[in-house]
Amino acid sequence: MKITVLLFAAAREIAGAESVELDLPLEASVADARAALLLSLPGLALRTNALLWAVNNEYAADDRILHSTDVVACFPPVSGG
Amino acid sequence: MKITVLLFAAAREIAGAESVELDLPLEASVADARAALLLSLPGLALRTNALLWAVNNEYAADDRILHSTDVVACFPPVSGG
Amino acid sequence: MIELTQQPIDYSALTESVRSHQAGAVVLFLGTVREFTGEAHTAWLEYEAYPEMAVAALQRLEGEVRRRFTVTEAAISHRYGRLELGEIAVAVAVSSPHRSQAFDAGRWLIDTLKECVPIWKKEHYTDGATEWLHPEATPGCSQDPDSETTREERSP
Amino acid sequence: MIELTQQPIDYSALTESVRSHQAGAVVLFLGTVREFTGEAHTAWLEYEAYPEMAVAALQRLEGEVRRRFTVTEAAISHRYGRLELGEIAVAVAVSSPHRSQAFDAGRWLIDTLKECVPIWKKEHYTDGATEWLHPEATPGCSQDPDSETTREERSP
Repeated sequence: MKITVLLFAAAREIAGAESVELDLPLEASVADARAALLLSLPGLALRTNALLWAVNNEYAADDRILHSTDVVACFPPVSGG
Repeated sequence: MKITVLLFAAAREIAGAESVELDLPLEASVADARAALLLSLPGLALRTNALLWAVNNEYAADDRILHSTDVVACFPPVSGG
Repeated sequence: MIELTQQPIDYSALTESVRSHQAGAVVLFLGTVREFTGEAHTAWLEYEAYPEMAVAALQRLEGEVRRRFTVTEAAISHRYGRLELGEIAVAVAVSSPHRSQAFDAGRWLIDTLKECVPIWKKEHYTDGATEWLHPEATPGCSQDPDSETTREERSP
Repeated sequence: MIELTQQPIDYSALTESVRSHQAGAVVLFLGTVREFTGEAHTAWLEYEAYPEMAVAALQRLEGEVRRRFTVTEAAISHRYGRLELGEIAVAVAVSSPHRSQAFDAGRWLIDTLKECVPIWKKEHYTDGATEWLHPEATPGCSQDPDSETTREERSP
């Protein structure tokens, strides 16, 4: 399935794009998406541990299973306020 | 010496006056003023322990010696804010 | 900036007076007239002040908060006279480089103001009763002119 | 009241929105653009938001602060885009019957907002350098969708 991952802040700048499209197997997890993203954008590797994931506007853990209709985002720790 | 004691809040209302004049010996202390005030206004007796004293715009302890030029005030615990 | 006034408090002006490029945090506290305290139903409040001493006490607080906390600017305004429900009786504003100090300084200012500044509140209830509010005497402010400083030096 | 905006924040309107006859205390916090952080000299800041998720997170915070504290009203406004020195990036206002809860709720709101709401700050320094500020990941907000609630239930 195709999953579009929205990118923000330094992740967006490193990728040079506001989103990236991943081709993932059915029932792929956030961890699978993370691995596919790093293959596609090795420049993000230095931030592997720090990158956070959100699915449908909520933070998501590595074992969260993705569906093709999910809105998925990946970004560094937040620094608002 | 004559000492005018300014009164505030419940102390003023009980006294029915904004100030009271006390006739005190030279070198009288705040404790002496307190005793003289209670003789002059027994209605304040119920509040004896609670009444606070100030001399020249600062809180004053019982052993503070009064001078005829001091500005003396007596009032209940504060409740602003 | 210190103010003791019978007019409504302009908290935006107070807040603007503490904003600074050196500060990343501003904390404003407003004390307002509450309608209910338990079962008691307040109609309006009357604040009485000992103005000369109250102004001196507010000035001392403004200096002391700068010594105790990393404060960029501090400002206090207290109103007296008759206040209706919802009106602002007191406003305290502080700015600081970081938010933790701004919160701590603002809280210390209002707590200490309520203990030390000679202003008294008289409740006028909806049933016509009235009551002066007099908390227990606080030894820190009342026993002698140096005790406030002494107590503060002992605090963590 | 929740707001995510590219316009200057009107903190007086935010404060008015939380005032109430049921509340005796209002606490307002402003986060403003500070010029110096140690030796670093900021020229201006750029805030980037993930708007849909940020609004959802702010709404959740507004509900959560009412559950955790005795809060009468709460309001949050966060700005994004380019901000100049001294401008307000975030404003948080809470009202409560008593001041202790107002301070605690205001502090919890801004602390939790800074941990959880997907907004990022990019420093533009006077020497032309730029830097995204990324604190360490905070497990409470980031590990799974239920962890925020879990952590809060464990807190005192």
